[in-house]
Amino acid sequence: MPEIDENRPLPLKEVEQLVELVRESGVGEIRVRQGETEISVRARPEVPTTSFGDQVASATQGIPDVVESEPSPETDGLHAVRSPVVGTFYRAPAPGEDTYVEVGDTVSAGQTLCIVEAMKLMNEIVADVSGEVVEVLAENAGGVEYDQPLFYLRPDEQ
Amino acid sequence: MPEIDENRPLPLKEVEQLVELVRESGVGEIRVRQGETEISVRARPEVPTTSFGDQVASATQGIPDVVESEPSPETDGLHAVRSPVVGTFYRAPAPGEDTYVEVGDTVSAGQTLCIVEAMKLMNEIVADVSGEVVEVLAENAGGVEYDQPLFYLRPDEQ
Amino acid sequence: MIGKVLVANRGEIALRIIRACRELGVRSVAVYSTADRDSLHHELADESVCIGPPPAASSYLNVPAIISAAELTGADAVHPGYGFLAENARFAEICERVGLTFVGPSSRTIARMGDKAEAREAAAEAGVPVTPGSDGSCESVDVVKRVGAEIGYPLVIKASAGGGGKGMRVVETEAEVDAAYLGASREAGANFGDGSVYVEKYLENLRHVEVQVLADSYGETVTFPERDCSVQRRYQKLIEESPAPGLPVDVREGLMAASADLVGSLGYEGAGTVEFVYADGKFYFIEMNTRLQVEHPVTEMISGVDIVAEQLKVVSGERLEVPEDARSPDGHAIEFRINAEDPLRNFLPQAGLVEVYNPPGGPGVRVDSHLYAGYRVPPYYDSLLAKLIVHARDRGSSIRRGLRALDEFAVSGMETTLPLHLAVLEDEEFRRGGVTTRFLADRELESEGGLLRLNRTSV
Amino acid sequence: MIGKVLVANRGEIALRIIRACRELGVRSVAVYSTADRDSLHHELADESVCIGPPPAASSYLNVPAIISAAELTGADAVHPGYGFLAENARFAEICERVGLTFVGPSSRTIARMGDKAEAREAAAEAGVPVTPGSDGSCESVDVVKRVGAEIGYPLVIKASAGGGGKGMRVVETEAEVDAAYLGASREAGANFGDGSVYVEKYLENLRHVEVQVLADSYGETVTFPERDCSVQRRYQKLIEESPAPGLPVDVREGLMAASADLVGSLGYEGAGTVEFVYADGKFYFIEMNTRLQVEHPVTEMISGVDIVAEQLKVVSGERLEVPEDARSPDGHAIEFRINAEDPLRNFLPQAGLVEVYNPPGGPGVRVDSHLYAGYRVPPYYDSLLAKLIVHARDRGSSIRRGLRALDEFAVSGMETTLPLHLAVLEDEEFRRGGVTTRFLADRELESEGGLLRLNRTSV
Repeated sequence: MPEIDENRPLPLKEVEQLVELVRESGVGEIRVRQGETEISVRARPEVPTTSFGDQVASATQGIPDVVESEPSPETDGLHAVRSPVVGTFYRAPAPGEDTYVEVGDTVSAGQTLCIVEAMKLMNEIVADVSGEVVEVLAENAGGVEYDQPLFYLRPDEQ
Repeated sequence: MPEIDENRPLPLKEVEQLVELVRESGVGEIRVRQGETEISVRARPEVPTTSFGDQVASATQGIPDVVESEPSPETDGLHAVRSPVVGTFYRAPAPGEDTYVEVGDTVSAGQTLCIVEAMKLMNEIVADVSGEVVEVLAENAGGVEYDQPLFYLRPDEQ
Repeated sequence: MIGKVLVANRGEIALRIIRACRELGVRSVAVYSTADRDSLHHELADESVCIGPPPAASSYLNVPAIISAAELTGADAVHPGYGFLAENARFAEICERVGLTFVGPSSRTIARMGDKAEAREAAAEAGVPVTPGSDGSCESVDVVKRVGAEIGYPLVIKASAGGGGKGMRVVETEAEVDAAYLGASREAGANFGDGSVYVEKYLENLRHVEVQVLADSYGETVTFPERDCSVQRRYQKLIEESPAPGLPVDVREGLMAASADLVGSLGYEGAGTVEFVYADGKFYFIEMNTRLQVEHPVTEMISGVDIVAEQLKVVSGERLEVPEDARSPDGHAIEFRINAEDPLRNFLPQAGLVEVYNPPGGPGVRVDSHLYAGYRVPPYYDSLLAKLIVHARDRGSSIRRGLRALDEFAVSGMETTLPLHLAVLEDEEFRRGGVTTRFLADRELESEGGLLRLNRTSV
Repeated sequence: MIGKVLVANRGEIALRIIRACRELGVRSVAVYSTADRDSLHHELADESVCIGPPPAASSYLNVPAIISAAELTGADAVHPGYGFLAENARFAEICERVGLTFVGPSSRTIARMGDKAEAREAAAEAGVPVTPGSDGSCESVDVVKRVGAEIGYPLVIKASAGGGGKGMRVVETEAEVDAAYLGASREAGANFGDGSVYVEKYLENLRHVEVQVLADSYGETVTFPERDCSVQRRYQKLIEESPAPGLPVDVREGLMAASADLVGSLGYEGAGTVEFVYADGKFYFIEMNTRLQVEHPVTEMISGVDIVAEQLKVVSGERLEVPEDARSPDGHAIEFRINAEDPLRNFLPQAGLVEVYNPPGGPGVRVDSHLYAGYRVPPYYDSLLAKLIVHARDRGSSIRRGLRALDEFAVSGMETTLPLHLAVLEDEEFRRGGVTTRFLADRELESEGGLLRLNRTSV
């Protein structure tokens, strides 16, 4: 328990100095504590904004995967080809063979881009638009989830 | 637990100084604590957002008094005289005697409006502004809470 | 101990399993549909894999996706929870084949108990009383009539592969048998791909009681004091309690012994529930659920045993750790299923944004729920939002604690069964204890001053 | 049974009492300051009265306002909770005088145990071991020196009217006595209006253990297995558990018997706690708290007894209802105090808006809290936001359950002690059990990858 001296006067001079500091600096709040003395000066509050995602992230300590890094949005007119199944991603038909596509290749709709293997079944994933392969988003022989983006294509101008 | 000396006077002078400081400086809040003394002065708040009361009302079935009917706001320039203590509200000095005031009366600042009895002590509640008694909000011989509005006055034009 | 468990489920039961894993130091893998991206089971598991689009058939029932997710994450066991794939013998068999430990009994046992007619036979062979009726399935109308002549009417025709009231017909006289047989058989075929039916004496004024069992691979079987699940709506349990109010001790002992006999004769491993009907001092086996049940916490509260942890120990080849005193009830527990359903509009399912969520706390209160304020209840899955379980020294205190906790339970954004539960707890017959499965059917819900009340409609 | 209880407190303990009232069918009256207009105790009580402005001295310590509120609402009893007026003998006396039942022992007993030197004497008279030291207060420096010559140094000088470390000085040698006596006496005078001090042998490496007691007006006294509250920061308890890890059974029996002797000799009625220090196989009385304590749920979890309900029964003139088996621990329970304090900034108190609030659920988890999402923690009162209590079959399982539940506990909007508790549970010495009250003082908190860790700084 803190020890208390109730006879000391309130530090009004210091308060005035802090008020001045808040006003001049533009900061939101200053708090000072020294022993049993505590001073807090707050600027007029701004309008608060809240988003649930952020809140949970800061709220649940120790949960490693709470902050999902969402796949980057399809900005700049890019088109994502996503995995229709859970499985293992392969860029080539078989080990040692050439990859189906590389970054910079131009592909046409219906062309095979990769294989996702699930339960010994080889699922060929095809381009659903024609265009240029801009980025390969999954690692060869790595696992992919349902709906996970595998490639970014830049669709042809139509 | 610390025992509290309830007989010491409140540091009203310091409060006044802090109030002045908040008003002049335009900051939102000042808090000072020293030992068992704590003073907090806050500027008038901005427009309030959602109120929890409403949410709970719809959410918790079966709790009879969840929906507190808040005292009506001081609209139309009315001034509320509130109870400074918990106690029993009396409109007259003694049973059978005349009431201190009636609706329509004009009262001057400092004039007694009613009594709130607490622990056998008769607390005379006085008007803090001059004006006309517009409404009596509490029932004679009924209980009143701290801060409960007792009268609406229409202050004199100044 | 197994090292990593894939939880092939969602909602509160997925959380329940993830919690047990974490407390045992076992890693957990959540699987989720795209409708459950913001779900707590996905947030709280050690790893998670998106397995498909919202419809359950493409996600939580999607066997290849779930097996692939287990392989990708290196899980060595799969816990199916309840519902979805929990009693799917084919899924259990596939797990066995690919070397994944299925948290449950063998696929053979699941298949055997999944056929209700066969389960009746297994129970009868183990010396467990079964409702008078046919031996196994009835191949023709004539068999039904022969049984009817023997044991008397009314009878009930039931689908062998069934459950939940589908393919079921009550027959009052022999004249009704032909039409009922045809109807039940057709409905069973349409629902379960198997039109075979069996027949039982139709018992009225009965109570639903059931016995939780746990068995390990060393031949040890534990049976727990019975749960009473008679407060049902259309065969869906709403309130479960343990022990059953007013049940004589010798009946309890009989139920526990009969369940142990059946489980022993099956060479059962893991958790399961043997279900009975009880009327006039006698009980009859109806079916066995070869999985964890929604209402398992009721037994956990009065026994102190963590049933999910014991499931995981059993599949890890460990021995059950159940103290002797867990076999007699410590106090009384009641579970309330808080469903997203509107009791005043024929239990219309609700979905949408949970605006306020504040569960009750304090002594003797347990809440199992995947909700949080800001969660959006998807319209694709079952309506269970939360289970509130209360525990106190006796049934009267439990009921009062239930009233207190239900009253505190704040959920807004949709209608729920919370006010229905409050109404049940205020019902005099429920308070006396020992209501039958007709309890809710015999009553009407009435709205009165913002609260609900049950009014008896038939006598 | 009393009919209506005014709850002279706020926060989680006010909720705790309101819950007990509701379960017993007793009406409850909340009192609240204008800072607590949106508080749950005000929402959940049957009635409520605003008693004053935010400062505690004008509201929760405002005796006339509280007595008036009791009179206005027709309450026939006042439950003070802990803190505020709970050990204020004058308040208890006023209640007695105006005919209000004070839920606690008589004002005489409160006053007697409130004087620490007198409490020591009462304990010694009852045959309870007290730390070697002075008989009652020390009138002069010479008395202190005489005691020092007798029992040896180091000594500790303490304020008779004190508590919480105020007016306390540790003295290593006789040369230091004069200055320390003067300092302690002055500080005691300034803080408690009473400069008298007493002296005890200063024990190091000690554990704080305490015994919950309940006594009724028929002379029945129940003592419960001890709680260990050694994890403290500046005399503030942070974690409490029961039973105390590794405590020999004969020590437990000794503690319980000593507490029963003291309580019996006082003619005590109601709930109370007898506090001891424990070192090297021996225990010594330090003080008795004549009220409900923050950590009472730990005992409730391992005994199944509702201590607040028993308090209300006792003041209603009923007999205690505590089954015989409640006197031996059923499993192990740990309580974590979740405070609005920033562990990384010297436990700076926090206030403000609770943005997210989602307490943990599942088996063996109890949460006592007045929080909800959207609640604004006022800056005027103590920093306790929530108590998390976990219960499992043994200490190891309790710790794992604690880790799981703390990890799930979502509070945002301010810093809390949640990460500190996780760090304590990861500490090897804590896991081994039996740490002393220097546990936290001997360690530094370090932030590592978003988590906190404790590092030992002294050996």
